[in-house]
Amino acid sequence: MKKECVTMLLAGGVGKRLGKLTSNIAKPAVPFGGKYRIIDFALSNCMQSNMTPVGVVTQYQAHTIHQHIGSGNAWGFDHSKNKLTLLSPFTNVNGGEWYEGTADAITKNIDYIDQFQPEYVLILSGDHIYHMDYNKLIAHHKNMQADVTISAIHVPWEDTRRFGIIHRNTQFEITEFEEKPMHAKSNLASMGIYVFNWDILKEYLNKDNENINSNHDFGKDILPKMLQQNKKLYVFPFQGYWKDVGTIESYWEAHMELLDGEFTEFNQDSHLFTYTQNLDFPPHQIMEGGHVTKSIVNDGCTIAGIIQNSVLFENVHVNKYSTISQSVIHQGATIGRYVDLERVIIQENVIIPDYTSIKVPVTEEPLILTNEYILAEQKVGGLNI
Amino acid sequence: MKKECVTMLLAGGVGKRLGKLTSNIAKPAVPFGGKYRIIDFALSNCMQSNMTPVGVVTQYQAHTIHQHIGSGNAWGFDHSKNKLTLLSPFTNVNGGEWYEGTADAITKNIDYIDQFQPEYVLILSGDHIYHMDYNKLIAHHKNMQADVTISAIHVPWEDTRRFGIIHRNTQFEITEFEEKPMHAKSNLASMGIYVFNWDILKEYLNKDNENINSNHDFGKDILPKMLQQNKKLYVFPFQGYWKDVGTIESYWEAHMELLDGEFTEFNQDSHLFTYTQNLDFPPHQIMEGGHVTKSIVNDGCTIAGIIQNSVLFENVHVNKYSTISQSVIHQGATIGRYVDLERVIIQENVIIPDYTSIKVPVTEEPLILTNEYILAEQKVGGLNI
Amino acid sequence: MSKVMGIINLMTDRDDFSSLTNDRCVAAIPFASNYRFIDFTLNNFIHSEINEIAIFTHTKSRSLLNYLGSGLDWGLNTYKKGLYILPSSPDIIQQSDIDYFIKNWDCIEKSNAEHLLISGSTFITNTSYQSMMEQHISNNNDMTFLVTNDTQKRSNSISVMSDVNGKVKEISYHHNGALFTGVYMIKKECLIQLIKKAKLTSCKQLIDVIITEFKQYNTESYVYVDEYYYMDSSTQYYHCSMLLLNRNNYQNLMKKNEIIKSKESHYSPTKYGKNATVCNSLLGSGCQLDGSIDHSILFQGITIEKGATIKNSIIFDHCLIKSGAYIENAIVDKHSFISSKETIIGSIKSPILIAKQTNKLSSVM
Amino acid sequence: MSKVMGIINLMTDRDDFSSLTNDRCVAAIPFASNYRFIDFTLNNFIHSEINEIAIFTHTKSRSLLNYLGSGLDWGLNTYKKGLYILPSSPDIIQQSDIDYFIKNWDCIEKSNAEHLLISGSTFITNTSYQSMMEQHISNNNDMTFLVTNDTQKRSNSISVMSDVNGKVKEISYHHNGALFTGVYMIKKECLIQLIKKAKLTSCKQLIDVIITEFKQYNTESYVYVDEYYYMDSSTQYYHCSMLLLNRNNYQNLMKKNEIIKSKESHYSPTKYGKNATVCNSLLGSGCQLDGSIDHSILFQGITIEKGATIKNSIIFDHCLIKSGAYIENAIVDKHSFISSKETIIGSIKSPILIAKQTNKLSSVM
Repeated sequence: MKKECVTMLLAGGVGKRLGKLTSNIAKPAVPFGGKYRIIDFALSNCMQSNMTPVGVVTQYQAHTIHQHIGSGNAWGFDHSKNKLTLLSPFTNVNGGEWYEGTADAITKNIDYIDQFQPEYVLILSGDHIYHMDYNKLIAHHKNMQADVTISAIHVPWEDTRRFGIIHRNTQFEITEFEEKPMHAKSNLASMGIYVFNWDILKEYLNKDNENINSNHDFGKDILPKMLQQNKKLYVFPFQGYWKDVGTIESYWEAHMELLDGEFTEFNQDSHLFTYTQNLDFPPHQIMEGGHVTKSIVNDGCTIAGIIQNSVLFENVHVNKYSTISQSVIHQGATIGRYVDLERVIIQENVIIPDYTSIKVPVTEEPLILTNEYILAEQKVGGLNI
Repeated sequence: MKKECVTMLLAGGVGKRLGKLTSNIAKPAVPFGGKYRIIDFALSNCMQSNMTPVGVVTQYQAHTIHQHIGSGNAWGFDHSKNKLTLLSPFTNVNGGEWYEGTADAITKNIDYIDQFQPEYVLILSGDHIYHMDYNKLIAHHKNMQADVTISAIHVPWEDTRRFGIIHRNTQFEITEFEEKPMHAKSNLASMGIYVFNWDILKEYLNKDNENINSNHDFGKDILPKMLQQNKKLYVFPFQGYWKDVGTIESYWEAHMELLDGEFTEFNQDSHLFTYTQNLDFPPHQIMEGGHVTKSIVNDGCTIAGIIQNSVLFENVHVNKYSTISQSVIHQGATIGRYVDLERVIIQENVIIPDYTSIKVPVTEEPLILTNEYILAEQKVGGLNI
Repeated sequence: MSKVMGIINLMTDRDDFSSLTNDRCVAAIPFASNYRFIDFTLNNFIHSEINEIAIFTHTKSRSLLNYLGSGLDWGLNTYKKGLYILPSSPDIIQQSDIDYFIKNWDCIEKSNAEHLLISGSTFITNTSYQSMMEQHISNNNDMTFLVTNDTQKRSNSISVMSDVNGKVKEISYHHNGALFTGVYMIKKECLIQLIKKAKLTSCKQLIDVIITEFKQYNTESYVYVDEYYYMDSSTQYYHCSMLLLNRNNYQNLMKKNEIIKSKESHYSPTKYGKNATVCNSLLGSGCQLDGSIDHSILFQGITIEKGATIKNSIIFDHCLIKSGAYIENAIVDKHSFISSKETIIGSIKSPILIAKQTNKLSSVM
Repeated sequence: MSKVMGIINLMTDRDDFSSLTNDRCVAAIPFASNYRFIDFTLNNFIHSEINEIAIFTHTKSRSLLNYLGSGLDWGLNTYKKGLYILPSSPDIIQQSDIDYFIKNWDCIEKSNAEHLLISGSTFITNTSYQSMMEQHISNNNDMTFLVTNDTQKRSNSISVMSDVNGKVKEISYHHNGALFTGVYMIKKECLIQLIKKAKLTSCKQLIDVIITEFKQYNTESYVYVDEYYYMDSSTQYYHCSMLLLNRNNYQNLMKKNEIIKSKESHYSPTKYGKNATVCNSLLGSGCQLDGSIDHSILFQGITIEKGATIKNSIIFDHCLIKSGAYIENAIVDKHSFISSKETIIGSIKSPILIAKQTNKLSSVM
């Protein structure tokens, strides 16, 4: 069954800098926006762009992603066969081998891609918050007659050191890469979204696979080598919201941006929605004493306290005389009475005892509250920070 | 979410003795019976026994099983969340680790099982052809107040050396194991189907995990150790058809038994069906010159030749003046004219040229015909064996 | 336990719901922010481990059919059983549920259930009928009626009088016994006999045959003691909805151990704006709220602009309430647009109904 | 290309199918071992990349509704669009598809499609309508009719005469032009105007309004040249079915590049016994065949015992034909049991119809 384009969604990220948020789940499975998980954005984009088949490449805590994707129903993947396949690292005849880098994750799945005999391969990351119709990217790739097209966005200059930076000429042609430069000369950052001509990519992957000095990474190895060998690398300039929630700070910040309306899960321009697994929680209830402003509240919540600038996932219970501000509260958490929280992220099912007061100053990284943390703090004499 | 019993379906088998049948697919994904794959039998039993949640543990060529299971729709797994989870080996925080044995495959998924806080864990293999209502097994386990219950069946004495052999007293209590004995003293074989009390199993798994001399295997390590330490091991005597299709000979034989009516995909007694992914092939057609006796034919086939004692999967085309006898023909194969085949297994999409004659004598193992084989044989001068 | 098949008989739902049922049947009326009436009947059947359910859809069924789909969202689309939609057909005698049974008997016949659990859609609660089913089967009853000790007089309601052992003595339209909830169990064999008898008379409704014949059978009542809502008019609908704003009532209906499955929706979570003041309210997902909302029930995908006021009201899906609008004691049906100049004030006894957007073809023309 | 919505209008299906439609509508008639009529219409729409489809289900729809479910098996249950079931309702004027359009206009209105592709279920072929859709849109047509150059006279069929450029000159019930297939495209705007005009007259059928009004519009025909089957009676049904046994016809309908999706079934593959002699036949899955079958079409889950003979016949799902039975030139409907003593012989011109098992309640009583 021949397909023009195969999409490979890389969802194996460890997300080390997300600290306790990823202590037992993969980064793409981290909850986001009161209802979603990070990977939902890329998955929803795929289905709504009709980018099938999709191979979802998992590795670190793969089962957390497999459980979330489940039947694939939620994204409409069950219409017919082979629209979505979960590709954990599998043993070849000689035994098990893990993916060593982003490029290696594709190399080890060459057979999967080859069965569709595609012209193009679209490489995505499951780590980003954005809406995108990938058809526009592929149309651009065809127009430019490119070998590779990289989707890129202008980032604030101070963030350039976190990204792969691209230099281009006026014809969208890429002239230079800088990988996480200390002093960037451009603020056009790679979004980690690539379209390759499959025959060319396969050739480079096979060569790279034999190179023992390679990191087997697209940004560090494959793309610089292609540029060096005069392949046609082009930029696709993306317009819109895009966020790499790579740190606790940026994870928290992305939620505040959601409240500011910089991004909505429904993209008005392109009519792209975000889909996810639905849970059967009842409607939420605001009770006597409850007051909610500039916040997001999901099903199953019962609120008798004050909520400001915060995001509440499903089934969160906030009792009377408590105030939550600039915080993100994951599913099933319970907040006692006379609690005062600011700039915190509360993990699933955590119970915050009465009279807890934790206000994290703006100069510090938002604090992740886990049950272990609450227990430890209680032992040393109370929860007033 | 507490569950009384969690089912773990081991589907990581390499199936070495199946030769080319498993050269690029996992043993549980090998086609069987004109429509199914071997794992369908265990999966169908699970759903019809309401044994959820099911964790399917994959390893060797895991993607072939993941693709087959797909959304899980075909077995009704999509009714609600977390009914079925694919558990490929995942990295823990320290990096990737492969399953080293059947017991290790469970040890590495202790977290998955623990989330359901089960009383019992049912361990199944995805390698066997049978119908079974697991509720009867679990009821027996409860009745006997066992720590472990092993489902067992009487096998022909000449086959005992392929199995784990069990000795029991009149109270169903297990008194001794023999692992693949050369001269068995009993013909009661373990079917590789176990019910454990989860707290006890977990204790043994953790101990076994630290034992560097262990194979981390249920049959070799865990069960003998439990017997030695006087745990209560019981037998559940299974009545009915059960087949471990571990070799090419037994794979072929199981198909002949299907034609003899020893097993049907629909079990009249227990009303258990076998479900699988459905493919949209049109009805099959028997044309002028076609003649089919004691055979199984699936959708999409067009038949103008003579078929006897054979199993044809979907979309097989048999041309005029050809005879197929005692053979198994996988999906999409095309048989030319004046072909004469006996005791062969034809792989997917293989084209058998006109005038081919291959008759494997009963004294030899049935022959697997692949495209490579056909090409090689043609080069050395014809296909008349 | 013997197998039981569920029948949801929408023909028996009494409809005095005014414009709420202009475009939908009673079973499809939205309730409690996330649900439709039929969700409660379906979930109670599922909690009772009945997974073979037939629905007599009767009239105005389009919205209901699209809501139910194949029953997937309720876990009812298994291969060997599940949800059977029995649509109305021009050849069914109007208003005769007996004819409905006869015309669809093959569907009931092919089930191997010995008993049927029959219910309408207007008895709203969150329960399992298993203990009633056990009583019915262990007492070898022909019929068992679910009744409540409701003392309020209701027009047209059917009451059941029983002796101390639960044996039914009288069933009638006069209010001198326990209120019949519309939920009952019946032996399939007994149902066949009643239908045969109906054919000899001019009875069109099964309940009327039961009223004349029940004494020939072993008939008991089973008293339901939990909270419930029973509605047959828009006034009662408004009243019952408002009762849900009491926290105990809410928690009783939304019990944690009995999840109420409903059609999957794909709304984002509800967003509150800077100016939102929301109190004592029940709210669905997908809303954008920046106005003042007090003691109200909001469904899904609703926008309430800054400066709009909603009080003691029920707002259905996808309404847009503009800045400055004032709504009190009202039920606003789906897709309504309330402009900034509008003031809608009803009374608690008789709330104003704003009907669903009328069919657009007439407006196009 | 502009967006197109599909309408399957079952009210226009002419029904002279005798007992084949006792219990089902025309669209639900089984055809070609694995399918129902409606599969072909649905698949042709899907091949044309139309994935927003509304069905006017009209009468006897139970079997059809249960077959279609939520449209999942045809890939039509997406969130924003998919399959809309528009059931019949007691308040729709009998036999007026115009009233059906009016009562369900909101469903058509909310689609952002500019054009509608309308079809019945009796034009059976395996194709994509994309080139007709391109002609319709690029020529800025108001209506485009799919016609065939069928020369056979059919009663009640509508014919279309066009000039050399495809411009329609006449549409009528007289057979003096190309046969109208029941498939046509129409601008939504044009449909609104026609319905408005119908309201001023007493026309109940859209096609009758079109016949009187088409000259006011830019109306073309599009000639379909591939193989097709067009049926409105049981005799034609038998004839068309038998044509499928010709290998070219079979391969033309079952084209490899246009897969025909149908409802997922879960039958095991068909098993042939020692005594089976089967020739020139088309066979579904799940059968157990041990008899003699010649030039016949068998559906799914059928048992033919040793010594039974089936010749020039069509056997529907789940029939059991006992040893010794003889069936020739017959159509045997679902779930029939033919005992060993029975001999059923019809003629090719007028095959015998064995009706589906009759409703059991009457037999129980």
